[in-house]
Amino acid sequence: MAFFETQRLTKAFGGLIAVSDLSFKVEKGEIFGLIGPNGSGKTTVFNLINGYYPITSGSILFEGAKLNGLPTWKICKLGIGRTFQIVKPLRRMTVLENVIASAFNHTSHMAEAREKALEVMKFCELDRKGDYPAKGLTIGDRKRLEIARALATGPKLLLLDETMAGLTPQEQLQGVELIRKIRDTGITIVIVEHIMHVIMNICDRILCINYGQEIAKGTPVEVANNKAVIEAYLGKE
Amino acid sequence: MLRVERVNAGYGDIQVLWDVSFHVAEREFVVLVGANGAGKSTIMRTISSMIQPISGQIWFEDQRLDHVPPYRITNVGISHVPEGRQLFPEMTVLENLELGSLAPRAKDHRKETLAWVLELFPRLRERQKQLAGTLSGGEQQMCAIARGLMSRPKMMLFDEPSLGLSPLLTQEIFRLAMKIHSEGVTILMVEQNVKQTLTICDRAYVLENGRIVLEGKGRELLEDEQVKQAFLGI
Amino acid sequence: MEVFVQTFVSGILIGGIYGLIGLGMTLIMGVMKIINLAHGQLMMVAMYITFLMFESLHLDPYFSLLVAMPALFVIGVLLQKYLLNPLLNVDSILPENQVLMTVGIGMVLTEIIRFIFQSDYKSVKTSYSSSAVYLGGISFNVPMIVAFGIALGLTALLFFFLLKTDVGKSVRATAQNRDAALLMGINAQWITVLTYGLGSAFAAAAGSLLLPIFYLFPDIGGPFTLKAFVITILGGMGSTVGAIVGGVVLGVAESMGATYLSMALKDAVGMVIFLLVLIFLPGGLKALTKV
Amino acid sequence: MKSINWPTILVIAVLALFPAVVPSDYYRHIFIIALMWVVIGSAWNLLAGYTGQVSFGHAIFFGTGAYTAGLCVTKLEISAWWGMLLGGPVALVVGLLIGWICFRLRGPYFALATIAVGEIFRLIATVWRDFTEGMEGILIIQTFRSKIPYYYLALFLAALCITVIYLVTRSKWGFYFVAIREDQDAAESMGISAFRYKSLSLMISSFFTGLAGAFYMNYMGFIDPQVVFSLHYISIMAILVGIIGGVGTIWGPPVGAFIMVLLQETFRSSFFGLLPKWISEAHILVFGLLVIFVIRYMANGIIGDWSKIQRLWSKDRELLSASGRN
Repeated sequence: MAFFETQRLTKAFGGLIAVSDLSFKVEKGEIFGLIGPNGSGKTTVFNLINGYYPITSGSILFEGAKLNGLPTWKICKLGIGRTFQIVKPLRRMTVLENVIASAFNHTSHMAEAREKALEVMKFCELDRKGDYPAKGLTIGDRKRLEIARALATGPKLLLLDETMAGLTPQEQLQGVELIRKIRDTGITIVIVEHIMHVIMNICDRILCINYGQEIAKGTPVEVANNKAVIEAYLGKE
Repeated sequence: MLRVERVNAGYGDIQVLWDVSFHVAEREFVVLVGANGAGKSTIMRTISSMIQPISGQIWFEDQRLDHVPPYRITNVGISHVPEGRQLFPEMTVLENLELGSLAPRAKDHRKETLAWVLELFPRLRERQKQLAGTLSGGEQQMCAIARGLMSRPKMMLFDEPSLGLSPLLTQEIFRLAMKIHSEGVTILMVEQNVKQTLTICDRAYVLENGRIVLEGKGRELLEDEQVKQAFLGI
Repeated sequence: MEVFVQTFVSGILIGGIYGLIGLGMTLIMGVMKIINLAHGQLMMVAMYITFLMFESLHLDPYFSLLVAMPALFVIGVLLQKYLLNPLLNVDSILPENQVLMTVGIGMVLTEIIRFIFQSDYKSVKTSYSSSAVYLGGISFNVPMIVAFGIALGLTALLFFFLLKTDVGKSVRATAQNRDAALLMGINAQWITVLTYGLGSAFAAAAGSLLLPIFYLFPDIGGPFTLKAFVITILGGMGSTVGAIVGGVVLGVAESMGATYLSMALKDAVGMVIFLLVLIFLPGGLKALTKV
Repeated sequence: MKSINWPTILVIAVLALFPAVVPSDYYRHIFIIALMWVVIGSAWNLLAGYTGQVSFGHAIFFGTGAYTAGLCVTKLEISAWWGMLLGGPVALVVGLLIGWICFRLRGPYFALATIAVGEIFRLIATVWRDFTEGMEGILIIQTFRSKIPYYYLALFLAALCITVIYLVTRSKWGFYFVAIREDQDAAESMGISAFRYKSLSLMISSFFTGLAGAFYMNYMGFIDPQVVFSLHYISIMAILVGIIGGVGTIWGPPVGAFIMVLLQETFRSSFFGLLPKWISEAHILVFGLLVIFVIRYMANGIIGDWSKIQRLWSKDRELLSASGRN
């Protein structure tokens, strides 16, 4: 039994097939990269995993249990946290309140949730920004907040959607470090990313898709040298 | 023809572009490449005034574009073909095209332009009466480009025209872009299909994290290690 | 059977006027993506203008259309320009603050009218107010037929405007994709102002047409605001054809309700249909015909 | 509640002493009504201001509470005071049912659905004569002649309502409510069942509104469907109380309630007889203008934009950089 698995996952919007017949397995403890050109269906895959879109056909298994048809919040309760590519800070709450709201996922006690939130914020180096309203954060901090909020729900599997986009090289380095740190705590990660040196650096295995279909799978080096991948990214000459 | 000078811009309280300067000469074909989130679309939206820059200036011919309201931009002679086509889904192809020629300078020539555009896109001629929302992806992109042409632009901005299209269709779209260029329209294009666009363009700029990091002739950039690294991380 | 046909016919006739109310609301909803909770009140203002013209100048209510429609167009334009559009740049906790603004506008309109005309019931008695023609045992109330005819004419005009003119196409374009409309050189802000004006003018037309049939009092606006969005939801928001269908459906439903249930429950029929559609058919009746 | 909150204590003290200091039944009546609106406005605000679900139908719960108390007398032949126990729970059950129907809809569609349900309730209460007495309404004999017992009951209800809402907003539920208001999709991905927590918010909200309705029956001694199920006098008034005071704040609705009721009375009495009589007809007009003004210039209400108001008074901006969130 794989830790996480999709079987022949397919999603159609009307006539448009956004994800087609996609099967992959993620092992416990690894960082799994999902790459592909713009519009290739990566975010749709995430939206299928966390139940935002209903699945057209195929299935998703997490620790052996079928996720098909479960509502988003239940999938989160099962232990799948996610961040959004277009960050969704709870704008009129402070950073701390954002994270506390997430930390209530496994407790109903204010003190416990607060403690968990502070711990996560420290982990994500947001602890000094606790009182900032979320709407006033810089893009870098917003992305951190997104991660902190996902972590505070206590996930076993974390889906990171383009957490590096729009960051400066310096911030990207810090981001990579943070992702490694998260993995070291035992959380499995699936990451969608466009910034290639990031993804090539931190992933154990990579799946490259285009038009919602798999075009290559393997270690970063294998994928980077795959002709189909290079073509998908740079185009044919 | 177009000069972007030290532009800083962003959405709300988030800055995306940092001190961006570049230019496009008349009849040139210039490409902006860069990873997702690097700010390519933001540049396009700033040029067409959908976003007001925080600072800096944008000049087109002898006119300052920043602070011109967005609905005046087509009349200046710039046509923006936005990312994701942005057609009017519940209107026919013909109506979509007509809406492309609302600007006073284009309105008087609507008939001729329409004939010219339909000649350029025979597929659209067949689908004139169809609702734009029911077209296939490739046809929608063609419709968006055709709609952009209807304003008789001196310059066209293409934002990721190959998005979500098959390689064959992508080639078709680039062929059309070159054709439009050869008819005397200046082109500024944002693309993720680096190899193909760098081969067909005159010059290109590489964008990273909202800053321009590299500039050069298309062919030269194609050989550049930095470009390869930016896109493949090797 | 005769009762049924009679009920059905009067339902259709009144439905034509309801269609006008719905059209105005649909335009506003489509372009601005808000519900206009001042719609019935705008109509009420038009009714008072028509009433005033009748009382002071003895102008026939149907001719007063020519006064009431432009007047309400101007009022609508001013409201949109100075009260609704500025809210786009305001960051408030409740995203519905434009809708809440229309509530305030509706209250103010009602109260100003009450101030001027008092709360008394008024009516316009024309020579044809209670005349009817008979056709095979079914009576056709003359003012209702005339109103229905004018409503059809106005609807045709609106369709011509929306389908054939550049400005009309711009209105539709703005409703479908505001950003793209801007890129096409459409001044979307101006279009919203124009649309609110047009929507108000159509409400005004309905008001003038209803006047020979209905009693008039300042609070008549509220119930008609409710009717207006029942119609639009029935028709599928933003669909102009839908608004007409919705108007007719509501007219018939009310008329049936009044005949077969009770006069008092007539309004509940509309509300119940409305709720059912809102919940089970989010696309409105239009969703039924879509494959 | 670690530090002593002096302003709160002061407010409670003033309100507690008010009937003793002011011997006029007229003013006591105004304050009783204002306190009742504190309850309704605060309850509405929990659902709208904190949870982001703008209800145009709170008259449903008010009317349900009022009729529960009234029907205790006409149908069960027990005291209307039983309504104080039953009105809240009955309204809560009604709220649960309405939530089950209406929370499938988001944003403005939810608002629309609540208007429709509200109108249906009003019409049913009007038409179902055998059960509700229809337009004739329900008349009971009030227990007390003096206003004082009612006053303290209203004060107790207002204090209870504010305290409960205060505690709720500082608990897990409160965090979940605001999370749903800010971004329902993000909230779902944080493990929050939007449907469940919206329903909880609506249940608390409808409970207190129903309680206020039951109180109204007991205090006024007369109800009819056109008043207690009224879209304008109850549902919209609840919204006005909320937005004028400030949504999403504890003290917004109470402040809004007093402003609205006092303003209404001031105009209704033609400025206590100081101005010509015709002024009395302008009170709803003034509400409307006030709403327009508040939405246009103080989007977060008097409490929510308190810092903005202060800034107008004193030009000393730096002192007031911290915004007044409570």
